Amino acid sequence: MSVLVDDSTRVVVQGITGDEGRFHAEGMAEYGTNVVSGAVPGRGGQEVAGVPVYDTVSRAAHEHDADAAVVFVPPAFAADALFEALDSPVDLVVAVTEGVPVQDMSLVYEALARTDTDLVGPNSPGVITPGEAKLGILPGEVFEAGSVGLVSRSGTLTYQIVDTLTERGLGQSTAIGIGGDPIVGTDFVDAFELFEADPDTEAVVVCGEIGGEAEEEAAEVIAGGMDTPVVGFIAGRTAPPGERMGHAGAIVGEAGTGTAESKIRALSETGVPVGETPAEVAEHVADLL
Amino acid sequence: MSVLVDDSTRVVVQGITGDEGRFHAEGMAEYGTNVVSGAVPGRGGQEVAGVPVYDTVSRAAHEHDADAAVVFVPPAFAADALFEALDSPVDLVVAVTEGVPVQDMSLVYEALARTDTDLVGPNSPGVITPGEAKLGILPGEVFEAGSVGLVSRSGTLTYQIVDTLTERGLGQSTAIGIGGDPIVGTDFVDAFELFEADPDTEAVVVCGEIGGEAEEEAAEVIAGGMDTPVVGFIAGRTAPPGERMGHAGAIVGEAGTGTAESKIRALSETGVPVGETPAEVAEHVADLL
Amino acid sequence: MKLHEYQAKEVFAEAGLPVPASELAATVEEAVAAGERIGLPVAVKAQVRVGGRGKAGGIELADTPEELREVGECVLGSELKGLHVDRVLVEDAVEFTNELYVGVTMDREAGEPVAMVSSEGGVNIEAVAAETPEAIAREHVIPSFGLHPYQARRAVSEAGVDDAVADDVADTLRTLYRVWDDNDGSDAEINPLMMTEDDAVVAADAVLNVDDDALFRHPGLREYAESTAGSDLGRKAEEYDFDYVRLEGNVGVVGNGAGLVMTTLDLVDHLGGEPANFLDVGGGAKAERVRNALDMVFSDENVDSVVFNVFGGITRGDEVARGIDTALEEFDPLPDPVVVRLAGTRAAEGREILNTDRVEVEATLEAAVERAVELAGARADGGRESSTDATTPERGGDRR
Amino acid sequence: MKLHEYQAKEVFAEAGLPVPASELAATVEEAVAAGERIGLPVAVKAQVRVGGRGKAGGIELADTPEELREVGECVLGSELKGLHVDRVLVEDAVEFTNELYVGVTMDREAGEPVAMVSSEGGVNIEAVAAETPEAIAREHVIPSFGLHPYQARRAVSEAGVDDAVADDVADTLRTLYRVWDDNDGSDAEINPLMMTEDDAVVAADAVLNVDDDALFRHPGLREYAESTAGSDLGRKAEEYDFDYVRLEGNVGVVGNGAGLVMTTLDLVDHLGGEPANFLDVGGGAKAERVRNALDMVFSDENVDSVVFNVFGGITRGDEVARGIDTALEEFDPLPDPVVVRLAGTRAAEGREILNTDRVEVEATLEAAVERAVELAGARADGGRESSTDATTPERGGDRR
Repeated sequence: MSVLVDDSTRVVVQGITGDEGRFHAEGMAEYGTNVVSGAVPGRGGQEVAGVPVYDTVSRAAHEHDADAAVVFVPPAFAADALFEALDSPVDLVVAVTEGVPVQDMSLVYEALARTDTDLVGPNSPGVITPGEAKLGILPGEVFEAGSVGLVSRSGTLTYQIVDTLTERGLGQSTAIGIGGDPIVGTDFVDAFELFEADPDTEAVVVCGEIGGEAEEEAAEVIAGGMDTPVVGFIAGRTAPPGERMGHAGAIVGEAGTGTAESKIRALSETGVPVGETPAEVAEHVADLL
Repeated sequence: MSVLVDDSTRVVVQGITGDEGRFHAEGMAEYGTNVVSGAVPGRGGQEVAGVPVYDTVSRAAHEHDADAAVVFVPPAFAADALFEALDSPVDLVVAVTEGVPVQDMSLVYEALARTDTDLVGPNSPGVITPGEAKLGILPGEVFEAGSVGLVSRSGTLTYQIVDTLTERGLGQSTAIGIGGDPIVGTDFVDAFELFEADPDTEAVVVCGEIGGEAEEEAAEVIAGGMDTPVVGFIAGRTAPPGERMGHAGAIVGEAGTGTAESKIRALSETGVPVGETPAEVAEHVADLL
Repeated sequence: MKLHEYQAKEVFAEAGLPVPASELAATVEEAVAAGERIGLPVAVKAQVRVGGRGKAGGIELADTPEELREVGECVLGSELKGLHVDRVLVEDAVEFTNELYVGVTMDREAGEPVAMVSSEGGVNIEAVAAETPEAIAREHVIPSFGLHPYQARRAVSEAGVDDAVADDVADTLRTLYRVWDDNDGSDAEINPLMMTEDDAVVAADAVLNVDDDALFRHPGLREYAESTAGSDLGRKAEEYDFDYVRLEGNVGVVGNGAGLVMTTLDLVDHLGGEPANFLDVGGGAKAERVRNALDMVFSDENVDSVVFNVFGGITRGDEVARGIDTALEEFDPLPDPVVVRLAGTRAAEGREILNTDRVEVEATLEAAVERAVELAGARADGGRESSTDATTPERGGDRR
Repeated sequence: MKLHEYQAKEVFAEAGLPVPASELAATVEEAVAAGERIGLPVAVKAQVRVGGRGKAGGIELADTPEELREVGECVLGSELKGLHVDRVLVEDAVEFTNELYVGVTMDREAGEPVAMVSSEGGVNIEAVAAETPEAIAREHVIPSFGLHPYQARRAVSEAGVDDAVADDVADTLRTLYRVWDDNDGSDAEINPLMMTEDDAVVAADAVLNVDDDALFRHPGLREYAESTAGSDLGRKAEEYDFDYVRLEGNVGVVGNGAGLVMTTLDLVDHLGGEPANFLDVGGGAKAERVRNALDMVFSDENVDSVVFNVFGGITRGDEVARGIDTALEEFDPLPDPVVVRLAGTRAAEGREILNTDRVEVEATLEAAVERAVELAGARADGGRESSTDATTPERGGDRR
């Protein structure tokens, strides 16, 4: 088992005619994902990466019984693409686009609350269930099937940690890159719920970073009673206040909010071991299993 | 028993410092309604109709444990007053204001879906549970406590029908004037649900008029299985297409939609007797009880 | 409020919608001059606010100045569906390859706006709507968000609009939505939206109906309203601020509250009469308003009797009675017999005040309507009512 | 992006917010002339984008022309919290009876904007927020609806704002919300919003921070951005379009992906070193971008060694290696020793391409960071690295 995606997931790629969209549609298909169609306004009728393209997501999903969409639409048009995906037959949307304006995302987040659709991202590296399906840009070769669920605000850091896990023989059930933006759809808490309900996930790695309070909220959920054991990692201990560290969401407030210390403390207080390095994370996970 | 309001209902009057607001606040109190406070921007600290006035509905409701609001705010400011009421501790809002722009109401209707608050109106004569409480401008003296629930799109027509009922000894449990506008909060279907759940309501009179499809939807609910017997009345058999008959919502479409015939047919087909005159309505009710 | 085509096109053009070159003309000379400036061929379009002008002969093409003069003479001053044509719009006659439809209206049941596109526009859109509703693509709009760009594109795609103009039609729909939204529209339509040979789109017609209740925040549109009352009675109703609809019968009806007045009309019909009008004095009417209401119905030459039905809630019976008495003093003899029924708040006081020598009073709605129908029938048959002399004046020579 | 006070005030004034008369001055003469035009007394305010200017001596009052000259000479050209003051805003010094606070920001946890009012504005608003948060009235906003009028009124009422200015403060908050919304603000603040003796309100300060990711749709604001890079390195990062933050250590860090770069910094610290910078080359970086990244860190005189850490996903190890080799050709000798770690997509190919005579390669993140820290430590101690000669050039005389 796994969460969110598996080998039955049928995927529409939004923005498939762009360089990135085409490249990763091919990469997903190579990994074994059921990429079934593409959606790009005004490009209906074309064929890209071996699948037909439609003008609208609704049509692209409807004609191919798709249940998920991956969004590679440029930032200026990303919000409209997300509204469209949320108003289509798919029930999972993975938004890879980086640089979506925060006020746009605030509106998308409002629309999200009106639907039963799950949104992962934006600025997400994707979601992968090793050996079954990947939706996004994750490098499939570092992942290996197993029982560790992973949820992360970062892309390459995820690869780093997964690589460390895989080298120690600790395969993954599903890895979810929730994205590094201030406002994202699926958050740590949502991911915990999914992993907690998944019998094949035996431990969860939560990979956080400075900015916001998502990790503190995650700690509350753990404290509230979560059966699956959790290991933490927090990036940005050395980040100065007031500076945006790459991710739009990775910023320590001038008033000292959103620090790594606060997040590490919150997790540690619930008994969650927090690794100082990726290697320590893998050790903690190995100890738990 | 009764629905929506009773002698425990505690009422904030929005717009209490206006002529209409003050007059009807007094009228409601005279009828025995618990009018506990008023709310008018910039008028906090005054006292009107024997109750204190606050700047905000939240404060007016909070300070006096109010659970209902009645709105007498002029049309240009009515939507904001309704948004405010929906975002306050009250769980029933009765909007008497006539002439609220339809697009404003469309936004209010959207906001309504996000709350658990009930909205009656706008352009409602009010809600009355005879002998207990009235919220609105209904003339209390024509009503008498009893077991007939009444729901109507019209004000004075309600009085006419209630008068006819009362003269035949058929008292009312609660009468709900849902308002004559194209978009209203509580509709026939909502009212049916309330009356169906009320053990003291033994029959329901639904008093419709031309325009829209609310009566046809009501007929569907009745056909779907409603235990309480229903009697119908439809005003506007003689209305020509394309003309607004007083109420903003009372208009037969140029293409022949929203006619009295369609509504009468829909009700009759479910077995609901439809009176051609108010007197006939009373007769039908008497037959049922 | 319905705007004239030329008014709607002014609003549309302002918003950037593609409308053809056109000029308004009140005389044949103006029409000919306009045609010269615009360039022939032109369409000459009667500016009356009624649907189906084309079929009724209200839209004519002119290829030459002579034809333009002929057509202008024919259309200007004519009657179209009972309305006098005093102005025409002279408009560039666009050659087209296809006729589309775009529209925005309020779906009152859903409480949401709905935007529509069809590739089968033209005069038969009503037939399309009735017979093949799936040929009209619909998008419901969340009001606070407005029409999303993807929705406009999706509607255009689902409607099967030609790829060559798909983007333009989507843009047109988005702009039309904005116009509808910004102007508190009840309906906004472009039918036909013409697709031209060079793959452009042009709004050949324009419909914009505006919510009367929202006119207070659109002073520009109010000016349109003030210039468009249809008849003397319409102007009078506007002046008195009454909800008034003229009908075809001879029993004048006045009452308080839309539902009650409609019910009174229905009862007139039910009891064998024909109502002459709908007139709602509204809630809380004072004496002067009551007097004005009687003035309105008396001004209608078709009226043979009047039923005045008030059920007091906020309206007080004594105020109504005072208003009626004021009218009785002013109109002596009364142009038409009046039957009054007062119930509800202060009805008893009202009945005491009323000058029952000059109006009849009935206790119930049914009795009042029955009596009014009887009186109207008698007068329409040329008979005389003898019971209350004062209520049955000689019918003047000015009455037809 | 943080706007300067004078820029924010331009935007605020355009939107109709009440800002005092003011002029920007780059010289003392300009400041004196501005003071004459505005009328004394005036405030002279250093235009540096940092909080707490008042306490740091960046805001001075002048009652006379002589004082104005003195203050201008004192403030212009000074250093404020490490920033050079090259312009001052000369502003009408408003007399006030009370200092309020209004602000709008994004509550990222709620995903919704929040509008705030306090009657305890002034320099200590942060203390108020920390110690008596209830003294700041907050209204969460549904984004698609925007700030409702009742919400502005309610916030003002709950904040206990003086009745005499309640309407004006509510209007100010609504306008501030609109400014925030229209300009893709991340934060907008007026602190203090001064209440004057004649019961008006005036925005004595102005904060407007804008979402960098939304600048593409605000060409006007972008112009502000282009004129405000803080340092040579900042300008270079802007030019190269890098996410770059300069820190205080001597180990230069380059990597791909924000989380991985942060982790690399943390690891430098964890292993006893001090990171000199955050530099994310981003996803899918091509050779030129890699070369530019090395140019960036080499340009920082504080850097003593560089760790280059890439975990390929969309970024390909061979491309990175090619970029490094390009830089190796250009920078000979290398200004600082470079330790490379390549993993993920095409890492093996990359490692083959790399000129390992001139850069060190480590297999793991930990080993790479450890080595870079070691190298930096050695150089900072004035020592020499002997293992790979080419990576340890003489430190030039231009380095301090």
